[in-house]
This record gives sequence, structure tokens and C-alpha cells, in this order.
Amino acid sequence: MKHLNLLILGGIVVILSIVFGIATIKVTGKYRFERSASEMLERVNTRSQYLGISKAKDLTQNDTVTFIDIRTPKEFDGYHIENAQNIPFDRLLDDEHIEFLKNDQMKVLYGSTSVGSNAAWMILTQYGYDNLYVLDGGVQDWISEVETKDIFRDAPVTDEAAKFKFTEVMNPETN
Amino acid sequence: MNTRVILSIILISFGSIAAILPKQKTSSVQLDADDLLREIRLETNLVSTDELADLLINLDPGLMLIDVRDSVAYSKYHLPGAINIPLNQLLDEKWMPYIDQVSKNNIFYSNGTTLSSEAWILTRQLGFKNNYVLYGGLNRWFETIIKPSQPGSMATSVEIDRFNKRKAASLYFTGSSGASDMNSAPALPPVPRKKKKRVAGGCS
Amino acid sequence: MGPLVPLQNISNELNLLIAFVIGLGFGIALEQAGFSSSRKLAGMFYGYDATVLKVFFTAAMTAMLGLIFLNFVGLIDLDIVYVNEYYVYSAIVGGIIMGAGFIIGGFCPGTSFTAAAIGKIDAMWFILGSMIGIFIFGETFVFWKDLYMSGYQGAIKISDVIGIRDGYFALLLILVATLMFWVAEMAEKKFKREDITKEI
Amino acid sequence: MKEKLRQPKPYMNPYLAGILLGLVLLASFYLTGRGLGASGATRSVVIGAVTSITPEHAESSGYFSKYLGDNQMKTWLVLEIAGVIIGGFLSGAWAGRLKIRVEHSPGISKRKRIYMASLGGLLFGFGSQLGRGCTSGAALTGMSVMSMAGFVTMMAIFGTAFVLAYFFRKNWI
Repeated sequence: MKHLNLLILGGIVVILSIVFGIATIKVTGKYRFERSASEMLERVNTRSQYLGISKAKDLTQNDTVTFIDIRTPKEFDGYHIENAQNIPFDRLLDDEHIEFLKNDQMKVLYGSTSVGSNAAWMILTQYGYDNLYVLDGGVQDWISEVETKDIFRDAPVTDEAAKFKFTEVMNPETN
Repeated sequence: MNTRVILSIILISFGSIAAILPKQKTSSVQLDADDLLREIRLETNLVSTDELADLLINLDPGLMLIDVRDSVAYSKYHLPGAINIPLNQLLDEKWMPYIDQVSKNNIFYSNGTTLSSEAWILTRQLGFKNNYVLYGGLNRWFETIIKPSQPGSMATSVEIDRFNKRKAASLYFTGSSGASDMNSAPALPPVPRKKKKRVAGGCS
Repeated sequence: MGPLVPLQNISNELNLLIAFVIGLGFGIALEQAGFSSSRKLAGMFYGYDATVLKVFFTAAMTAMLGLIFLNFVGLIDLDIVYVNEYYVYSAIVGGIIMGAGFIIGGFCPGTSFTAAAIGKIDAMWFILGSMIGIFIFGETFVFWKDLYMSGYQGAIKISDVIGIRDGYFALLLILVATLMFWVAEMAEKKFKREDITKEI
Repeated sequence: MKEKLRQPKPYMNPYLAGILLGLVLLASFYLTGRGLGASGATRSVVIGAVTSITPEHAESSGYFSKYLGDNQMKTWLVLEIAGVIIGGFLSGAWAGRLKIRVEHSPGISKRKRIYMASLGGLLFGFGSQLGRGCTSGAALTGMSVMSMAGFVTMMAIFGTAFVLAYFFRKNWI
């Protein structure tokens, strides 16, 4: 019979370890992405997340839209779009912002360039949040476009626009 | 109640639970949101145009340039030796051995940094390694390497030294030899052998 | 997230230390089960002692259920865990030769090491014999090369072959094993050999 | 009382020993991703010996050259088998079963038993290379990961042993 209680003890240990496993996985699995990479690729290809500076300009008056500045608090204090909220890039997934990011309000991410805010948009969207947009162009473009010249360009300032006529530049004759 | 009966009861109960459990597709290799966030902030995946110029001039064998723009832009102009994987085809099966491998260092590039960093984020999230992004893309490549701007009179020796290096690189890339192999699309390199993920084991 | 060595890229030395500790557990489990006695091992084929059957299948089921539960809670990635590759003909022919070796020699490689460790000289001869057998295989490999490489099916699982889910196969195996345990205990009573079981 | 002490302890209940072995196997999967093994270690020892005695011969032979890379004595399986030997010794010492002897059925002589053991070993060594693993490497590990190779090898081993049992009953009962 001595072995019997050893067997039961073994059984209890196994059950405990499984419960422990379930408990730990709940904590560690917290940041698992909900959307698959291919789903994200389709969204990225539509380029629908980009918001031109002219459209964004009108939204600053609209209070149902919140601008999110992902730069550091110091840069944020230096200059930021009026009534924008500052969530630095590495704080985006913190618990305190979950409620805010979850609400169905329209939110526009912006940073010093559109690359950082675009990366933030990809992570948050793949993580499961919706109605997030990316300001096309960073704070420099906003300042030069909106604050100083006060003219509203329609064409987006996307950094993907080719600044050079690559082919001509390459031909030795025209150099 | 001998041990056999007790054991059978325990095993059958666990077995019936196991029968209804869904098979968890835990690809441990995939990154979670916080890992990806941390890696992006470290910016270890960015390659500067100067670094790329050195790699190209030294004909670094481990380098693989991947142009993520569409095929039209690629045929008009692409960096020497670059292959074309348009972003919308990035996760196609045929490109898997190129973007999920450990033998070469891939550098994604496009006109700017947006498309290439999107490509990088998608591949990194799937756990693929050895992928990098050309910071500034072709625009910056042209601003710095092909047509470097003359540093001001107050420039430090470092800036002057860098300008000369860039000037030399510009000649290398725009000289007659450089221009000719530019538009001939290179033959697709051999498919790099993908490391078997499964652990070796057993007695074989 | 297991398995740790490949995923957390643990150093080779630590991996070898893990191998040694696992070997310790393996040796203790084998010796405690009585596998260090060839007559106890052979008992399964003559009915008087079905220890091999009980220990083997209980161990296989415990590990199988363990893997299923660990996978479910996401603590192990089964795509990385090694699954033996299936070469049809060499598995069968190799198994037949090993079966003959088992009934003649009374040991299998693992149990022979355990038996040798507690002083069984016949186990030491068994180990020597297996070394010679491996050497002969190496020397005459050219004859068996095509048999050795033929019939490659990849690392397929039984659940794929039958076409049921892993969990169902585990339950099926448990039911079959429970039946076998019952039959084995019946056989132990029927083919009782007091003289042998008392001695070993 | 002294006599009582000399009496070796009884074997553990087979089901409990099975669970213990199963947990060791599970630990091996969780820690290293691979199961247990034994015949691979014997092969490494053989290859280690062959390469040290006649290195050129080792390179030339088709089978051994496959394993020539790293130092054969520092491989996973050899360390594991070192653990098995010491684990077996400790468990034998604890249970009082340490005794230098030849265990054989009364029906046969020591000499015959040793012949049989070496012949059995030879067959097992040969078969384990052909079948890519023995009862612990291919059969037990294979069964726990539900591999077809493990299942077939196990059926072949136990099946053949059962069939041939009648012809070798003189050695055992």
C-alpha cells in the first residue's frame, strides 16, 4: 500500500503543475498578437491607414478625434499638435492606455517621422485595436505645412515619393 | 482497488480531457507585441546608406538586397544585385526561403523607409531573422552617396572624410561600369537552404 | 516556452549536463522497475512477469499526455520536438533483428547498461556484443545501404496516418493499454512461476 | 536482524516506475526537445574507438563517416548513458542489489548464458543501427510523440520476441 499513496501524491503533483502551467501561460501570453501577418499585409497594402496633413488639419478642431504623439515627453513639450495626447512609443502597450486605445474614437498617431508612427500603428492594429490612423509625414512637415506657410497641400508628403529621377541621374551623359 | 485500476482511472480521465483539447498552434518562434515594440525601439534593424555603400563596394557575400517596391519601379532602377519582392507578395510561399533563412543578411529598401520597415515588421513578427532596413531608402541613398552635398567650410575633419568617401562611392556606382549592370535584373540567386527547425534527436 | 535548449539557445555544456541528469533519472527509473534483471525482462514473453509491458506503456502514456497538456497550455512547441523519421523497410527489418536480440540476449541497450552498473557480467557481455554488432553494421553498410535508405515517409505521426486528432489517439492508446494491463495481470496469475519470480 | 538488512528491497510498483520513467522522458522533451536514447551512445563509443585507432578507415567507411564531425565521446547520448550507469548503480546500491554475478536460469550454465547475452547484444547492436534506435530511442520515445516509426519499430521488436520466445524457452524457464 506504501506505493499507493506515492502514486496519488504523483497524481496531485502532475495536476498542480498543469494548473501552474495554465496560470503562467495566462500571464505570459498577454501580449500575443490577435491578427495574423497575412491579414496585416492586406491592410498595409490598402495604405488606408494614412491621413494626409490637409485632412488632419481639419480634424484638429473636431473633438471626437484624438491625436497621439508617440515621441518622448521632452519632445512633446517642445512642440505638439494642440490637445494631442502623449503616449511615448514604448508605453503604448501599458495597461493604463488599454481603455483609451480600446474606445471607438478615431485616433491619429504621429511622431517625428511617419515611420515610427506607422510602426506603432502596425503593432497596435495587429494586437487588436481598431480605428487608428497614421499622420502622413512627421512633426517637421506639420510645422512647415500648417504652422508657417499655412497652405494645405493635398498630395501626401509620404517619404515613399521618389525625390530623384533615378534613371536620368544614373546615366553618365547627363551627370 | 489495486494500483492498476487506480492508474487506469487516472489515465482514462486525463486521456478523455486530452481528447477534447484543441491542438494549440503555439509557434514559439513568433514575437509578441511587447517583444516587437522593444526591438523596434532599439533600432538595431536600421542600416545606414554609408554602411550599405561599404558592403556593396566590398562585394560582401552575405548581403542580399530586397527591393519591396512594385516591379515597374524596380525595372526602372534598382540597387546592384537587388531582387524584387513587391510588398504585397511578401508572404507568398515562393519568397519564404528568401525571407526566412539564416545564411544571408537581407536588407529591405524602398524609396523611403516606410514600405521597407513595414516589410521588416511583418517578417520579424513571424520570427524570421537576419532582415534589415535601409534607413532613408533610395532617396537618402541618392542624397548621400550618389550626389553627396559639399560640406560647409566649418565642416569637421570627420565630415570632410565622410564626404570624400561618399564622392569615391558615387564614382563607383555611377561610373560606366556601375551604370551598366544596374538595369540588368540579376538572375534569381539559388534558394538558400532553410535551417530545419526541428531539433535533431533519437539514435539515428 | 519549451523546449528550452533550442529556443533559449542554452550552451552546449549545460545541454550535456542536462543529458547527464536525465540519464540519472532514466537509470534510477529502469533499475527501480526491475529492468536490471534479464529474467524479469524476459518474463513478459513467458507470461510470469509483465513488468516490461506495464512500465513501457505507462511511461509512453505519461509522456504523451504530458506533451499534449504542455502543448495546450503553450509551454512546449511540438513543431520543434523531435519525431523519429519513418523508413518503412529498415524500421521493420531492424525491429525484427532487435526482437531476436531481445529474446536471445535478455536485454535492450538501455537496460543492459543499468544491469552492468549493478554488477551483472552477462550484461557487460551484452554491451560488448552490441558494440561488435554496430561495428559489423558499419563495415558491411554497403550491403544494407539501399535497404537503410529506402521507404522514406518523413516524420509522420500515427494520428496523421489514421487521420484522427492527437488527443483521440492518446485516448485510444490508453483504452488499449488498460485492456492489455488487465490481460497481462491475468497472464501473470495463469503462468505463475514462483521459482523464478522469487529469485529475481 | 542482520539477515533482514541483507535482503534486497523489493522492486518498485511497475505502474509507479512507469510514471517515473514517463516524467523523466517528459522532462527530456521539455528541456531539450529530444527523447531518451541508448544505442546511439554505443555507436558513439564504437566510432570514437575506430577513429582513434584507424582514423583513415573511419573516413572511408560509408556509415561511420557520417558521424565524424564532433568529438564522439562528448555527445548528448554518451553523457545520458553515463547518467544511466551511475543512476542504475545508485538505485542498485540503495536497494541492496549490487552483486557481481551472472544471472542465468538454473536450466543453463553460466557459459551458455554469456554466449547468449553476447549473441543477443550483437543482434541488438546491428538491428538498432538498421532501425535507427532501440527500445528506448525509437520505441519508447517514438511512441510518446506518436511517431509512426516508433510504433512500427516497437511492434516489430515485441512481436518478433514473442514469436521466438518458444524457441528460446530453454534459456529462460
